[in-house]
Amino acid sequence: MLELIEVWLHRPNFIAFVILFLWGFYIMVTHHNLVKKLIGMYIVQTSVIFFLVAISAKTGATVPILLSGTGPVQAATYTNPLPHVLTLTAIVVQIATLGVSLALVAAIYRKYGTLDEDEILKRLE
Amino acid sequence: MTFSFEIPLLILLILTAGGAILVKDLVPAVFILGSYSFFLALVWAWLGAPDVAFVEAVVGAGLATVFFLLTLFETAPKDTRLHRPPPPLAALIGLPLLGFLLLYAASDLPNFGDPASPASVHISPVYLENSMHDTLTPNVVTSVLMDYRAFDTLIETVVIFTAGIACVLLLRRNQA
Amino acid sequence: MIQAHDSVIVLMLGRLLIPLVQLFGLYVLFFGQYGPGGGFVGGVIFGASMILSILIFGPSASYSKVAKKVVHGDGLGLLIFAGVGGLCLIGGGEFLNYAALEIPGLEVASRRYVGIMLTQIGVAVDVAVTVISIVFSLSSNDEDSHA
Amino acid sequence: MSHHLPALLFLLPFLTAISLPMVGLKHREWCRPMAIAAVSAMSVASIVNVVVIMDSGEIRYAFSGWAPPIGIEWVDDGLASVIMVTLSLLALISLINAGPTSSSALGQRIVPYYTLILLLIAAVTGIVFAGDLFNVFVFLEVAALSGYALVGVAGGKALVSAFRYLILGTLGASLYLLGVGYFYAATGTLNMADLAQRVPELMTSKAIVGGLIFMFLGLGIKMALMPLHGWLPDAYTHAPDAISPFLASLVTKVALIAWIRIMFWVVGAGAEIEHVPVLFLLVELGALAAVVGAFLALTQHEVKRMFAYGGISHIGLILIGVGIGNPTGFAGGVFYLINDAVMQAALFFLAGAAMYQYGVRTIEDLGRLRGQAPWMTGALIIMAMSMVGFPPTGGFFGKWYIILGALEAQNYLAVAAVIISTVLTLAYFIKLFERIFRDTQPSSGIIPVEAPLSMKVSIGVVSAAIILLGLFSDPIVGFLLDTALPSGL
Repeated sequence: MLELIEVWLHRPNFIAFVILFLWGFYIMVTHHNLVKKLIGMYIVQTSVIFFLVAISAKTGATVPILLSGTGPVQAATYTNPLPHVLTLTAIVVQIATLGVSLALVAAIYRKYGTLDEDEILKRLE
Repeated sequence: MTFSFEIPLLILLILTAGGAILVKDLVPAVFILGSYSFFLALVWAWLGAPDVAFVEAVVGAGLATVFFLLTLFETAPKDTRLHRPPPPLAALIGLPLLGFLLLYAASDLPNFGDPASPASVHISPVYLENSMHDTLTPNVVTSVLMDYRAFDTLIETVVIFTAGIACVLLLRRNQA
Repeated sequence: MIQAHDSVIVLMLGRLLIPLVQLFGLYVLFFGQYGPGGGFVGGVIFGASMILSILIFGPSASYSKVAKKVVHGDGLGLLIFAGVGGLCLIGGGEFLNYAALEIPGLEVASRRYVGIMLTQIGVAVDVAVTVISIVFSLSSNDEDSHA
Repeated sequence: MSHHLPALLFLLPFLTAISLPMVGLKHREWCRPMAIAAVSAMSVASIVNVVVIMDSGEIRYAFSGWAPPIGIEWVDDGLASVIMVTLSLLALISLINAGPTSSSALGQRIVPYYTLILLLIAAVTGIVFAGDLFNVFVFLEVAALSGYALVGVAGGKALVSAFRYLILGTLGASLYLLGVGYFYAATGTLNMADLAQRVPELMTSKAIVGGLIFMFLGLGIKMALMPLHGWLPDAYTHAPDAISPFLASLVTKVALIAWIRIMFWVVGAGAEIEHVPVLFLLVELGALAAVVGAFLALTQHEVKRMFAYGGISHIGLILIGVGIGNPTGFAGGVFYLINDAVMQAALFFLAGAAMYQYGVRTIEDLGRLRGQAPWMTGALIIMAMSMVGFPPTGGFFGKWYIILGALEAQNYLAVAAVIISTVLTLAYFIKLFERIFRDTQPSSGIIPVEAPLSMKVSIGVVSAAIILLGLFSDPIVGFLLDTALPSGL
């Protein structure tokens, strides 16, 4: 067990990811305010993206923009570009989801005049 | 590997996330969320992902904040409830389980920054080595995004198009 | 509802900043192959400049009319992107295989370069238009609400 | 030329969808014909696709011309082609069914409405064919985003259901992406065929196990597997009547197909976690979903909600079928998936027509059908026979093959679960028909509205399809056994 904790302490960004993911998850599921739920959702999505970006890191490597135009490329000197591509797509998906969810929130507010989930459920009945 | 630069950033990250979650007034919460995005972009730049950091700074700190604010202007800017009910039992059981699963699964991941990890040696070197020869594009992220995996990018663009159409469908009742 | 801002400083700064922001958007778009950036960020920045003009000068100013017209072009960017892909199909390759683009006088790598450039423009157009469209949607308040 | 077929199947609805906003600006009335034309062409192409697959084996389509582990690959094999025919034909019928009633209610918003439906159909195509884990994620998001908006378009309660659907759906997508991240970190690739060579030997790695669990949780939310089904009943009940069939027959099924792909084509049927076979766990979960879903359906009062729980129970049955782990069970499960897609579409068509014509919302209202709607009652009887599993309907043969497979594998728990869920399904349909045939309360004074022809035609077509699936079950299951089985089963 102690070994495991030591292993985790060597990846502080993983611990940050876990904290953000769980906290956001909790807010997203249990908070009663719709906008707060979306803030939780935003944090969950960014934390997953954070996890993906952390995969790409290589010790002592630089950004994946090639320095010299010609000549062979040493792959170990550049960070892994594929997770960056995945995260770019995931960020776009995130902002698209945010747009749709905010549109739903605005439509719900127009109909029920509140952002409190329990209030809305009361008015539904 | 030293963490002297990273640790303070990560602490700031969690603090700003906590601020966005805990602040009752929603407009400040959204601004704090914007600063959270900004710190996230810094961390990513530090991790060697300038493209992702750039997008996060523009989209997360900029666009998302604008979307949130526009919605809040049209709706209620405050979380008026004072007392919060106790957390449901399912969350109390489920979250620790999920956290345990996350940590359990991570214990077999390759070390952080390991240049010999499968992700670093299997496919990605092909992109790095051939990008210049295949596409004349020095920014490998762009060449993977727009050529090697261009189809994903097409669908990504479709996602944002879908979101635009969905907002029109949900919110604009009078004009097409 | 969005209205024109009445502060002179804001108006002046807007006039000064918006062209700069647009220039920066174009720079980011076209230098995406050499540095960080590319179609998506370029599109967002360009869209943001138009949103800024709507927020500052109001939706009825001549400057913002462009943005209002642009919204009807939803799908144009995707048509550019998919059109490039379709040209590749016509050229005999797979969908989005830029090597099959029929451009005389260019070898394969240059064709791919051109393909990347064109599709980036497609992405930028689509993203800019959609961002403006979402902002219009979120800030529209229709009269038939409040049941 | 025929190797472009998968791309063509995607491009037909997709190109129509992106040109609709511009066409619709001037000619709003063109939206519906264009959408129907695109999906008809797509259905024809999907039938051609099956013929080509039968003739010349599977098609692997590499987008951008890059060979698979580098680029993105689509796999068009027996399984994908059969599913594609089912889904595209169902999409066509649902589109015809969705016509006149939605046009009047939506007014000018008809343009985005049809655009989103076409995007949903295009996304479904993508998920069925995708041979790349991340590609599946992106398509799932397109399908989900259009699904949220289409549920919410009804306004009122539907908005709240759509919001809950969005929260849970996004949670599912995040968990799936997390799983993909773990897989990528442990193997370095996203392509399914490439993963299939690396994952089996890594099954002892905790990262792969965790990634698999996260992907299953994510897709489980999307497919509304029993404990994770929270979003589905509300969303289906409150969605517009024209949209419920799309969601019920397309959205949950494609998540299930994505899971089948990952389970059988990437991880492999023989995979074990800590000496527990993964398939065994699947059967357990499926059995739970099948029984509890059917039981919950029995307790419902709203017609659409009852059918929604019926669908949840069927997801469990399909999981039992594919999880048994022998060819008969797998083919039976996939065949049942096809049947379930048809049945769900049929039931929601009927619920929509009953609502339109007699204002039926709850089970009590069904009494209004008595002696008034012979064609509707007849269609409902056919659907009920298939849902419960009487010959000669497709539902019977699906369950028959699942039970055969379970007996072959001597998995008596699975047999018991199928039988219990069948009995419960029979019980809730008896509850329905009791209202229609034996209800003594006088029918209320509601004057029925004549249903448009398109509704009647679509109900007739799917009812016929249910019987045809039963009559032709042998060749279909034979085809599945020949071409659609994963290796190692």
